[in-house]
Amino acid sequence: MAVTVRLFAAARAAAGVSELVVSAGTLESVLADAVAAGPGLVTVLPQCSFLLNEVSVREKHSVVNDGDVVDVLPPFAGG
Amino acid sequence: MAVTVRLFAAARAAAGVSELVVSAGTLESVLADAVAAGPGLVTVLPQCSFLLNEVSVREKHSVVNDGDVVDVLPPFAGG
Amino acid sequence: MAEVGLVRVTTDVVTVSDMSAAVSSQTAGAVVTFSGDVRDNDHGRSVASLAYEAHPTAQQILEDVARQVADKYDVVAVAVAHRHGPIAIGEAALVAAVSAKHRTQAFEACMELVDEVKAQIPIWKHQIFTDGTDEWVNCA
Amino acid sequence: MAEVGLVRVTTDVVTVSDMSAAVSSQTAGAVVTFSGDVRDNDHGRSVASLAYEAHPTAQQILEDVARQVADKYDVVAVAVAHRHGPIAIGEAALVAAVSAKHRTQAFEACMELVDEVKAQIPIWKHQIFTDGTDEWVNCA
Repeated sequence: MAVTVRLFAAARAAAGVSELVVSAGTLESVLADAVAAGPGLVTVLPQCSFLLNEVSVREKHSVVNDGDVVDVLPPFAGG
Repeated sequence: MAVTVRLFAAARAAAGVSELVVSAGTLESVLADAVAAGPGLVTVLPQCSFLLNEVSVREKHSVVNDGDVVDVLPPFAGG
Repeated sequence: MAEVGLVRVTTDVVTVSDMSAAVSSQTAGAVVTFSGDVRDNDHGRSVASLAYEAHPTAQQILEDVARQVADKYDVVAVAVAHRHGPIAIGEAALVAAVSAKHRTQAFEACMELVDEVKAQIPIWKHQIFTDGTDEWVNCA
Repeated sequence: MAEVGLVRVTTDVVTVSDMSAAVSSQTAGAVVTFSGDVRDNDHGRSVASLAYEAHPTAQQILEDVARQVADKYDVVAVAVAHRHGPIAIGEAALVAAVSAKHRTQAFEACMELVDEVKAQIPIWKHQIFTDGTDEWVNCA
């Protein structure tokens, strides 16, 4: 099971991969694990917003369970 | 020579003709002559603006000479 | 200085595509267009047909208005056309386009272009209603 | 209640003509369109090529934004499309159209539609410059 972290745009470019698999825990622990796996993320993460199973999540202590998907979204630039 | 009065849109419809030829004088006398020739104009004229040789003219006592052209313009409705 | 791309008082069909093409530019990131289309009803009355009549100075005045708007705003190009003669329901009477580096200028300039054309252009609209009556618009 | 005519996040070419057709209506007298086109320069740097990347939720969010604008303004119909994938210089990335009975509502709703799409849609822009460097826009 575990947690899937999907990386988009500048976050993917910084990590060098589009997906990481990390352990369940909190949003904070998931992101820490992601940075450990893709150290380039450290400069991009402070600008990013996050989705938990495609719903916006802001609280770092939000629980992330096995099977959940966390999306890392850099600042949008549509239009 | 004399003065040509060109009637547009609702003014033409009211007079039943698109042009009248009247005597030189002032804008006021020219318009009075136009109403005499096309009585239907009497209801439209108060809403109209006027051009003298294609330049806007507002003063009723402006001199209109032989050879001049006076245009009678009902309210615009472009667009 | 902004370009005045295409300004036309014409009996031909006028389209937003033509205006848009007339203002297109590699430097413009935003294009805003307006189309004022002829409707089949006016103030609740059913319109059978209509026609616009243009004064001989209409082309010159349309050019003056386009120039004024092009000079006032930070835009790349403006274009505008007004049709006269009979127009079928659903077709455009007035079309305009403005290109600019940024969208706010394009929107504002296009709005003002349309407002000023409607206020200044010596053109009249004659509507024939389905009940057989007719009207010169704005003429009580 | 206003209609949401066409809303698309797509890799296909998007055009103002398609959006305009999607909002056309016998009852609408005014149609305003916007086209946001890809430029060959950005902040003075020369752009060689670019591509947009869309999050899987982009289509749903574009639909939500279109619905919000359609409900807020007294308009007849709205349509909007955002392209993703590689886009050639000069082609449109974002196109929108709004039809309304009166032009003020059409202009205001189209402006807000474009503003809200740019603020809310989860899409990213990647530029490659002629000097070989690249940039994810808005990502310092």
